[in-house]
Amino acid sequence: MKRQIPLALVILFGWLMLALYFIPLEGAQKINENLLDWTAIIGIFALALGIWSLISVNVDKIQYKKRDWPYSIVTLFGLFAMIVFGLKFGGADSMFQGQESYMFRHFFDDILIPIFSTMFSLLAFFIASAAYRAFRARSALATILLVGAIIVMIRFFPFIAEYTRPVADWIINVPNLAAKRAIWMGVGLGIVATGLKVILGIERSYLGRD
Amino acid sequence: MNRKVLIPIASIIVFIGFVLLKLDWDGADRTHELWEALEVTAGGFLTLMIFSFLYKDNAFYKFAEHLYVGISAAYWMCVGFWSNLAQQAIPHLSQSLSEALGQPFLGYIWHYWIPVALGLILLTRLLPESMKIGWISKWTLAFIVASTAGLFITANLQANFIAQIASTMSLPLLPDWTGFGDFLSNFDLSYEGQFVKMFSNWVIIIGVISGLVYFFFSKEHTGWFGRVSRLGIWVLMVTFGAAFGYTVMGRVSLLVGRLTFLFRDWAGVIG
Amino acid sequence: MNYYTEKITRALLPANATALLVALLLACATLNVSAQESVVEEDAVGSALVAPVGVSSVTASDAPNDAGRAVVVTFVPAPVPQSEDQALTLSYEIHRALSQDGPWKKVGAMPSDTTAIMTFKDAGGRDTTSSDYFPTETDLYYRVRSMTVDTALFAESEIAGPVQGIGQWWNSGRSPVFWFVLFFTILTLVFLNVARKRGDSLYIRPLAGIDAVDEAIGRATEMGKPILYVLGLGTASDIATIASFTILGRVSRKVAEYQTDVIVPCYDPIVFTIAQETVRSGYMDAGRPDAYRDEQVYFVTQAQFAYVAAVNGTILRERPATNIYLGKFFAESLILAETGAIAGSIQIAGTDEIAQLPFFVVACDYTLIGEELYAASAYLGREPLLLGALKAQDYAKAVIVVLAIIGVIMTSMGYEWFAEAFKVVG
Amino acid sequence: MLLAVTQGLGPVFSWFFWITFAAGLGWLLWMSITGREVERRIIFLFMGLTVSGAVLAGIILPVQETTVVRNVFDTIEGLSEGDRVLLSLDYDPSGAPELEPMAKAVSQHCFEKKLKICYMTLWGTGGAMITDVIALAKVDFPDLVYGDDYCNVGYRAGNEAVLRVIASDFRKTFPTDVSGTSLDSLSVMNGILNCADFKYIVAIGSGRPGIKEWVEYVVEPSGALMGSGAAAVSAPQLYPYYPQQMNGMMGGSKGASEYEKMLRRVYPKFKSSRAQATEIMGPQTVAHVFLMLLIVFANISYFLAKKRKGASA
Repeated sequence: MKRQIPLALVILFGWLMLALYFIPLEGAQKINENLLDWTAIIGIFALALGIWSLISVNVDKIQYKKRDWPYSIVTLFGLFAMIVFGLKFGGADSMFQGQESYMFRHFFDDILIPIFSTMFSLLAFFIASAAYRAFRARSALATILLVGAIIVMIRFFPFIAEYTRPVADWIINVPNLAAKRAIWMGVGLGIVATGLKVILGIERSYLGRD
Repeated sequence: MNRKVLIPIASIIVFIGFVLLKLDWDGADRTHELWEALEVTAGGFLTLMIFSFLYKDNAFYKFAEHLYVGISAAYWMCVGFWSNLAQQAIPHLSQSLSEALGQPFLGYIWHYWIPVALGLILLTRLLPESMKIGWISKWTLAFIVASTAGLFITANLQANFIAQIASTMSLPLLPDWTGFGDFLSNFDLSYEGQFVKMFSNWVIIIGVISGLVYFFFSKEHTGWFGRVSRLGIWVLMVTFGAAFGYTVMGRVSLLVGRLTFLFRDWAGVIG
Repeated sequence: MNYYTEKITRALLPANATALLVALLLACATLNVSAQESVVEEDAVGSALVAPVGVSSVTASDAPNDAGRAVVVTFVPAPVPQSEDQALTLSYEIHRALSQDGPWKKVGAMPSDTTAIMTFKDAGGRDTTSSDYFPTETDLYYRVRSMTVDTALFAESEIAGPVQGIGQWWNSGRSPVFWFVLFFTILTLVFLNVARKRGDSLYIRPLAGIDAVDEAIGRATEMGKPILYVLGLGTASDIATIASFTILGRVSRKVAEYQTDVIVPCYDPIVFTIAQETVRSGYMDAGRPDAYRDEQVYFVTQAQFAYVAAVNGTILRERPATNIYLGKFFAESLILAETGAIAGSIQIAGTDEIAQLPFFVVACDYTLIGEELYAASAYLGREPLLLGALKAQDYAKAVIVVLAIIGVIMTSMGYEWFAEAFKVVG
Repeated sequence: MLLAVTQGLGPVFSWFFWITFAAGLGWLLWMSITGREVERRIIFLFMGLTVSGAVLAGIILPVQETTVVRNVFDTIEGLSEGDRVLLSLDYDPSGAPELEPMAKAVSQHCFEKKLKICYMTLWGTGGAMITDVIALAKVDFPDLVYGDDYCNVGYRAGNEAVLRVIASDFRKTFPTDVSGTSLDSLSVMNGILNCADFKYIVAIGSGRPGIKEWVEYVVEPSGALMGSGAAAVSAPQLYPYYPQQMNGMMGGSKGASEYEKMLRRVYPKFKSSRAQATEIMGPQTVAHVFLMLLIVFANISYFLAKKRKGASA
């Protein structure tokens, strides 16, 4: 039982979804759309598990005074504050308007967005350090990598750009296209192979043991 | 007093100081002014806290990081709850519940119970292990993985695989060919020229094939096969280099955006 | 003035009828007040235009490869009017009715064109309350009305029908996909059989990234430091993530055998649930179920950069011996990989996101490129079944290479139908 | 490059910036010639100072137009009054510096041409982005009427699934707009049944779901006409879709600034509007120069070190 039921579900739904792609019938497309809705709804329950994990890890840290435990208070504070602000009850004049409520939006705009954009902008620094470290003509492959990067980077230079742009454009449009196609085809095959292994029931490490 | 207490207190004082500096006392709407000052100052402080990570891991970064994790987790939970459960599932299941959530009831549809049931099954993982019921949560995992695997097989084949083969196949080896004489007399190195078109097609075809050869796993890459596979990895590497170079621009724009915020909105140095 | 413009139009018609007519239509629309007045005037003096000739050969047939909520209408436009008092057709309106006697409903319009057979697809939805409701499996009738500048002056075609919109059981436009799935499934099954018989003697070329995984686990054990395994930002519906689960299963088994630790921070809640299951069973397989703790696999948050901030913190505080990034990665790839480099960890990455591969290649010690990620689970487990599937993949690739060469040659010789046969429609 | 127009803190600061920048580069060159590795944090510091300096100096550089961007511009230019355009903003605040200027420029262009725009997003965080873009576009067009000139259908969860459905039935996923008004009562959406009914789709995106998904799930099955605006990072990998599946693309700030330039060339009235992408281009280019020189220096020091090793061995 413990083994058979999940396996039966895998085979049933895997092949069903595969087959639905070929059937334009309305009933078939409805099933298809509904299955996608279902996944989103299940996701919410899984998120509850996730939030539970987040809370228990942090409570654990505080309880046993593990390293950096005071910061766990910050996490829990942020979590609960935001959950409270995200509540919705009490009609139109209540403070609690769910996603529309003042505090909820402002926590998003004033705390999430600045951190978010700054984290992202760290990339500019890391790109510099990675380039400095890695773009050295150590081997044939490294040299090719370096040449590709240099040609395309010169592309953005004013003045010199006029002469190098055709070459850079060509690299981006032609060898780039070839490489992407090769990778895409390989990935496509890998996806189909992995997908088939899943729906044939060969690959089931995601189901664990028992 | 030890550092662990001093630093947070000092930071709070500095923060309040900056808020006060930013505050426009003559403004008509004081509460609004205060909020604006708080917003911009918080944005500026958090930006600097994250940047401090570049020097080394430190208390300020840790603070911003932990705050960010907590708030974002709750944010996504609320968004997910409203958009998936409250607006999609519940309006098809219960009139009273959907009205309680302020959502219009969309008519009872029985099969919306299925994902709810599968979701509840998933929650059995939270029950103590001694109850030995957690294993049924695998039904849900099986459902999700299998249905998406089935879905993605075909979607991928269509767009990433067969479409790519078809477009590679439709490249003629000799585009616009009207004979050798014409080819030589109209020889042109520009992008639209026949030579470049032809050369490009050859590069794409050879590049795709050698790239695929590189991905062969069950044949030794020696001899001519090894040479073709070597060519394949070269093509990949040129591409990677080029893509890296191409990206630099976009990444720097983010930093420019951030610094513009710091200088323009927060510090007010530039207009 | 109406009359005058029409005369000019008629003289210019063969040049570019459609463009001119559209322009004319616009001109009339802007001048509609005066235009209407002039119609009245002309009526008054009795020099009114007569209706144009209607379109002919109207056919209506069920649209192929759909859910039965579309019908294709074709018709042959009337030739350019010969006499001067005949009004010019500016556009066609397509009307639909449930019976020959009406009532008729306008379902679409097309600009006039006298050069070719016109095709109109009347498609709608299944929502009966919506304005675009299309009744399926119901007798429908179609007619085409040729419209002129004067809305009262038009010509009706004969009625086509009855026709029914019928749902199909098979989308023939997608047949290439079907043939490929069939071919590949058979290939996989054949090689699974071969692999079962020949065991693990199938050759696979070495992959540096995979060999490094074993070394990395050993190194972590020596250093007494954990291994960080990041499944990426994919959801459980990304096959790259599913491929990563199988690798995680094998890594956690080895980790358990070597008695070291693996940390798995998760981004997606479903992925988190599956990852817990996977790591737990890895520990069970190694015979050390008691060594597994739930805190090893934890959920962080579903926001991209909050997740990255937290993982960065973990990298700098725990200083893992090895960081493994396998799955779907986006902009965060370089942030993670560079932070890992700062912490001095050995880094193994793999993704099928082409845009991120360059960053991993530049900043990590080993990178699994695209398909190598999908092949990795077969390498690590060396289970005959998975090796068989890998062999099937290789054969499929060989077939593609051959097909591509044939296709290019066929296209070069002018036989474009060969490449066309691989195009998926709809 | 010194011809660059300066705004910011004025010409004195600008000169100061260039001199310091040159001095810093000289120091880096000296470090690499003497074969010393530069520490990561110093590179971070250089990067930070370079970009900060350029932002403060307010450097603006000339841009050149390219065909791939012009195609998007020309398509919109070729549409006629009242045509409907679908604008999907699939990015979040982090993508905004690059992508918002595109969304803004395309919106301005459409409104100038009296086209009607339907805004949507596939990203949960995209709703706020749409509001921002509409607010920016409205500066030049204060008289726009919601529902008649544009509408905002907002976000629906489901990523690719949303696209799959709207490719054939727009109202199935978006029965109402963002504030719950039925689409049937918005004149913008009159007669729009699916994505192909829009005269043009412009997908502006920075990741997944984004342009690739639009191509896969909307353009491929429905044959809709699409142009796109991509973050610089994903632009090269979207090239295979050009020009078959999408007829034009704006790549990164560069693409956005080209569009801004075209818009200002054809409609001089926009010259007074802030050209955000063009503002970003200056500091970006300076950072670029720095990065290229950094790579050159890295190789100099590598070769010199190798030579020294060879000599001593």
